[in-house]
Amino acid sequence: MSRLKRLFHQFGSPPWFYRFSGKLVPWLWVAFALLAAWGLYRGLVVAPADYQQGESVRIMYIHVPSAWMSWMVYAVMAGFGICALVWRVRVAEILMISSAPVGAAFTLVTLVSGSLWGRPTWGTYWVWDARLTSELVLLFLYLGVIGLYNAFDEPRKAARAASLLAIVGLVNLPIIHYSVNWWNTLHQPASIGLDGSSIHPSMLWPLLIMAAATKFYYGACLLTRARNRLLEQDRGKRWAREALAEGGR
Amino acid sequence: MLQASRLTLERHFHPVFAPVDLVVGRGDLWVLTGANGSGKTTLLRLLAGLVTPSEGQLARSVAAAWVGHRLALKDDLDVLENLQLARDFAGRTDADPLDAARKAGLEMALDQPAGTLSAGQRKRCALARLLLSPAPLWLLDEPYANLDRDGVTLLDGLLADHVGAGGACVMSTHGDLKPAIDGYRELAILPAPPGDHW
Amino acid sequence: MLQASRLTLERHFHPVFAPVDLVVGRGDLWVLTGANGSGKTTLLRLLAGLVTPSEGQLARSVAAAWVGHRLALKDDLDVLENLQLARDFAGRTDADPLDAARKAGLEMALDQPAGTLSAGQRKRCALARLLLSPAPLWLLDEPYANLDRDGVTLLDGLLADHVGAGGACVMSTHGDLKPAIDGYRELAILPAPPGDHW
Amino acid sequence: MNATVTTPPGKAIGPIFRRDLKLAFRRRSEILQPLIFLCVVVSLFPLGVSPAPERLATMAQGVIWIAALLATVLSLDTFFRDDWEDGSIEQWAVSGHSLALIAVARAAAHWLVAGLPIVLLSPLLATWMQLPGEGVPVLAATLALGTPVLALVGAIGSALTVGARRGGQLLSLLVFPLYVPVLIMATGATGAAVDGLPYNGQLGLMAAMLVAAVTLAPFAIAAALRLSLE
Amino acid sequence: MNATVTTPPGKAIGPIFRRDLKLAFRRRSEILQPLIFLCVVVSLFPLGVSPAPERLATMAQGVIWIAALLATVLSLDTFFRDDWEDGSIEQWAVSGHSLALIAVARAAAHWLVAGLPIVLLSPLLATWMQLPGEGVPVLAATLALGTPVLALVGAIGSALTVGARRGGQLLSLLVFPLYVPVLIMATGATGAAVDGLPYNGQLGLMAAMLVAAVTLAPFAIAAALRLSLE
Ligand code: HEM
Ligand SMILES: Nc1ncnc2c1ncn2[C@@H]1O[C@H](COP(=O)(O)OP(=O)(O)OP(=O)(O)O)[C@@H](O)[C@H]1O
Ligand SMILES: Nc1ncnc2c1ncn2[C@@H]1O[C@H](COP(=O)(O)OP(=O)(O)OP(=O)(O)O)[C@@H](O)[C@H]1O
Ligand SMILES: [Mg+2]
Ligand SMILES: [Mg+2]
Repeated sequence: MSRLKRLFHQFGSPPWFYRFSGKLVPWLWVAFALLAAWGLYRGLVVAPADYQQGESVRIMYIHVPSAWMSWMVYAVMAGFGICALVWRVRVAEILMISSAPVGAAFTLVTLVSGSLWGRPTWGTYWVWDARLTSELVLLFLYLGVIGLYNAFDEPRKAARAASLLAIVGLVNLPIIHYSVNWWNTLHQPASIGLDGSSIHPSMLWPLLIMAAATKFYYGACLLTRARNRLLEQDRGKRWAREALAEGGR
Repeated sequence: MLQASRLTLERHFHPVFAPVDLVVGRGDLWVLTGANGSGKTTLLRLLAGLVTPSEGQLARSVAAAWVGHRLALKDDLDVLENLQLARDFAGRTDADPLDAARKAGLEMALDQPAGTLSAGQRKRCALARLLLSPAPLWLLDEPYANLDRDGVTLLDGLLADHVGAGGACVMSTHGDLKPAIDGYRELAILPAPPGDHW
Repeated sequence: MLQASRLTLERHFHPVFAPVDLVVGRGDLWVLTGANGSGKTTLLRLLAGLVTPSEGQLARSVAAAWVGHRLALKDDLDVLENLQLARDFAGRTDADPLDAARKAGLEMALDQPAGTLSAGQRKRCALARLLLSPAPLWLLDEPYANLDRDGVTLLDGLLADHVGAGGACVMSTHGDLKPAIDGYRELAILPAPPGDHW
Repeated sequence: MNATVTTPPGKAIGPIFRRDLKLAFRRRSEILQPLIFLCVVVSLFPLGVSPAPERLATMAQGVIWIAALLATVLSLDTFFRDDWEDGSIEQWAVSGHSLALIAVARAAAHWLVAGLPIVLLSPLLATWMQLPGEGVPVLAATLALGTPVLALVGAIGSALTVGARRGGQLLSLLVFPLYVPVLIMATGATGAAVDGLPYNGQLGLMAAMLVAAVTLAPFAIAAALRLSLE
Repeated sequence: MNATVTTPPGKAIGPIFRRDLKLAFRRRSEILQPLIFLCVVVSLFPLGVSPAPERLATMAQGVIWIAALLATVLSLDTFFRDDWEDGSIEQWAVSGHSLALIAVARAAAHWLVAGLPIVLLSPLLATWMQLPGEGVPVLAATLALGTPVLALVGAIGSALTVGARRGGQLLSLLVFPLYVPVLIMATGATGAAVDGLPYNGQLGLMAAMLVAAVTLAPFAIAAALRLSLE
């Protein structure tokens, strides 16, 4: 208990977090770059084109990993939100609000890449399919969190309000997901499925590599954003001035 | 009733005022002084528990009554209804709203919607609510503002009664407007010293 | 600049105050006094042309600047932006918002959103706007309220300059807070005499 | 804060509830406003989309529910704003009463004034929109179960945005995604009833949502209100 | 009142217009809010009514226009409220500037922030709602002509309700009836375009409405604002 608390305290101390994450970030970026290069090479060059969809299937290597990430980031963000609200950990506040734009970007990439993919495959940019709809709702949830954060002048208050909203959204997400699925089976619109279940290994591998790459991307992006935010907020404090003097380490 | 030690609050990651130590006991009347923007309102909100302190300890053992800049009057209800509401909310069936209004000098405006009151009348109405609250600790932010001479005397009377009956009060004020009550103590709120505290 | 005779306003078919006669000329400083609810704010709003009088004559030959209880600050804009806005709105390209903020003692809070200012700082900001207005007639409702001692001196300075330069001012106040300026005149606002006056 | 509370926390429910009803009825004409709003919004559809009865019938439940959503959001914008601006929320927070219970009392009063009339009016709206008769009681039932959820969830949004700038649009952005399940279940149930299919499942789910909202939302509201004062 | 005005009345237009844009765009992310709001409202319809493309297509222009109406009303609720509450309207009235011109400046800024995005976004919304391609430019044209009318007429309502509490719903009651002709013309024109019929007549009428609103509404707004101060 007390050890956990001490760990929490340590992690919650901005200077410590800043130094620790500073060591981690470059490695995350390197891991992301290597995996992304490898995954894209295998996806765009090595993997075969689909016999039905042709070359456009390659959008999948962006689309699907970012779709996975869009949900994962929301859960992580709400987790930080819980830490921020319950234990008032400032670093958690910052990690929470730094996650939101990254998650929103993943969601947007999913939507845009899916739409671009939909044009050749379905003949339309958009249908009100279950997964598309819940992805759209997820985007609204992210935008709500970002919008709420921006609506306050006092950063800590803003972060805590946004955390609360993220948690409320997290509780609702399963309900939304379930109800949208049910709604969709009820209405059965244009008979389009996103069936990728029997996926060939030559396509699965690059997909998994890209999925790993996006996770490193999220980690690197999150920590970089959080560090910048922290430094900007604490620019009047001694540790931040020292860190700046050392060249942002 | 209330004990604060090294209390301060950060806004935008800067402390608003220098750490404050304050002990309030029965019969105490504390007057907070300080320049505009020094942090009196902020400190009172901290003491009221409306804001959580960034640093320092705060322990309060009794209920508090709060009169800030926002007077919590319902513009659509008249004076008496506003006071009845306060009484019901405080759960004090023994207190009489009419009597409170009289003591605050509002008998002329009893059935006027609070939205049509003048600034001073509104302040009086908010102060009348104190008489309907069971809280032993009053926290008043610039209670003298907008009051006429008569109102100031009246408020001094209320304060003297409350403090005399074992209550306590922390209030902020400006300039020469000090309670005409013996034994009040002043606490000057100072700006935070420059430099950081990590 | 302004001439009012037998001016009054009815609310709910009762005159709020006894008819007022007032002539304001260059260099005049009028102080309205009266108990809470006597009608000072109402009279000032009449003079500003915000409300039409129920009876009496009102003639104003110059532009007026008005500072009421609602300070017309945009909470989202910072102090400097608020003052720039006032300057642009008044069309006075020669006036300097930064200078006005300094004169009002707000140099520390220039880039703070007005919503985060303290009550006194907000008041100062609203008063600083007067310096950016070309209006020769100032109408101020309780300008001293919420100001600290420093602020009161500061405002007295502004008033003395304005009146000295041929401007005029009508202001309301309470208690002992009177301008430390020679030659101001007082006008006591009285309740309307009972009985009707048709 | 460790202030000892002297009054039992539940004591505030009655006064707050009565206060809200009093404030609502102070302006007699305002009571009708949500109803009229609903009628006006619903009547836009025959004008904007198509007055053909068979087309209206197919979209009746959706339109009525969307109008109910919008009516709720519009009235929720001010749900906590007045109390925040005039300082009432500060008084509640200082009083030691439970903010969660106060929120429940207010949401109940609000529903009584703004939600219940929608339920009662729904048969009329259903007739306007040519909803087949089998759907009408189910529509009313979904509204009865759903509008309290809208009120409670919306109150969270209202409490979160109360101290913020530009409440109106932000509020709708915050709450509409949370309203999606209610909208889907309600229109689904009504549609099923019209088609002669079973709809108990959806009604049961809506009841479950109501229970969840009643138990969880007050805490979120209370937390958001506390935050708004910081 | 016979105060001599020292500044030329038109001088206030520029500062007020710039102020409103500045307030709207205080934060980068706020630019997107009206857009997002519209997307949210439009997406309620597939959820509530039916996601089937062929059904959506038949109601596309109606739904988009009704959403635009609702978005306008929801954003107009606060159109004058902030300025009234913080005392800015008093300042305008005292300044001697023309209230009508101030109203024009504010309506223009509001349209730029909340109306123009609707016009620009309409192709996306049309895609969502499966509106046939021929309708899209006409839909955009009707929105370009119609949303300023909505803003100006709504501003009258907003000025009338600014001193009253609970503006939101009252406002919608006042303005929706006035919006009906716009709605009918606009959806009529778009429907005609989709069916390959001529639609210039409706567009011409809408342009006439716009001219009428621009010339007449400002005076009504100014009168209403003066009233709100009494
Ligand atoms: C705007 C349009 C689209 C959106 C928002 C979208 C959304 C999503 C989401 C959220 C997932 C992850 C689902 C999961 O992990 O269970 C996903 C997976 C997938 N999407 Fe899309 N999608 C869109 C368009 C498309 C199109 C046009 C295609 C191709 C026909 C497509 C093919 C796939 C495939 C193959 C998967 C992987 C399936 C799986 O993992 O089970 N998507 N999409
Ligand atoms: N978000 C913020 N960022 C920066 N400074 C802030 C913020 N919020 C408040 N402040 C500052 O904190 C101080 C606290 O003001 P407070 O209202 O407590 O002063 P006060 O002593 O009550 O002043 P007054 O006598 O004018 O009422 C002010 O100087 C204000 O400018
Ligand atoms: N609609 C109304 N019905 C009845 N009385 C009203 C109405 N509106 C205002 N009054 C009364 O008119 C008087 C005018 O108040 P005003 O605000 O002008 O007073 P004041 O001199 O500024 O007081 P203060 O010193 O408290 O600021 C008050 O007594 C108020 O109660
Ligand atoms: Mg203060
Ligand atoms: Mg007054």
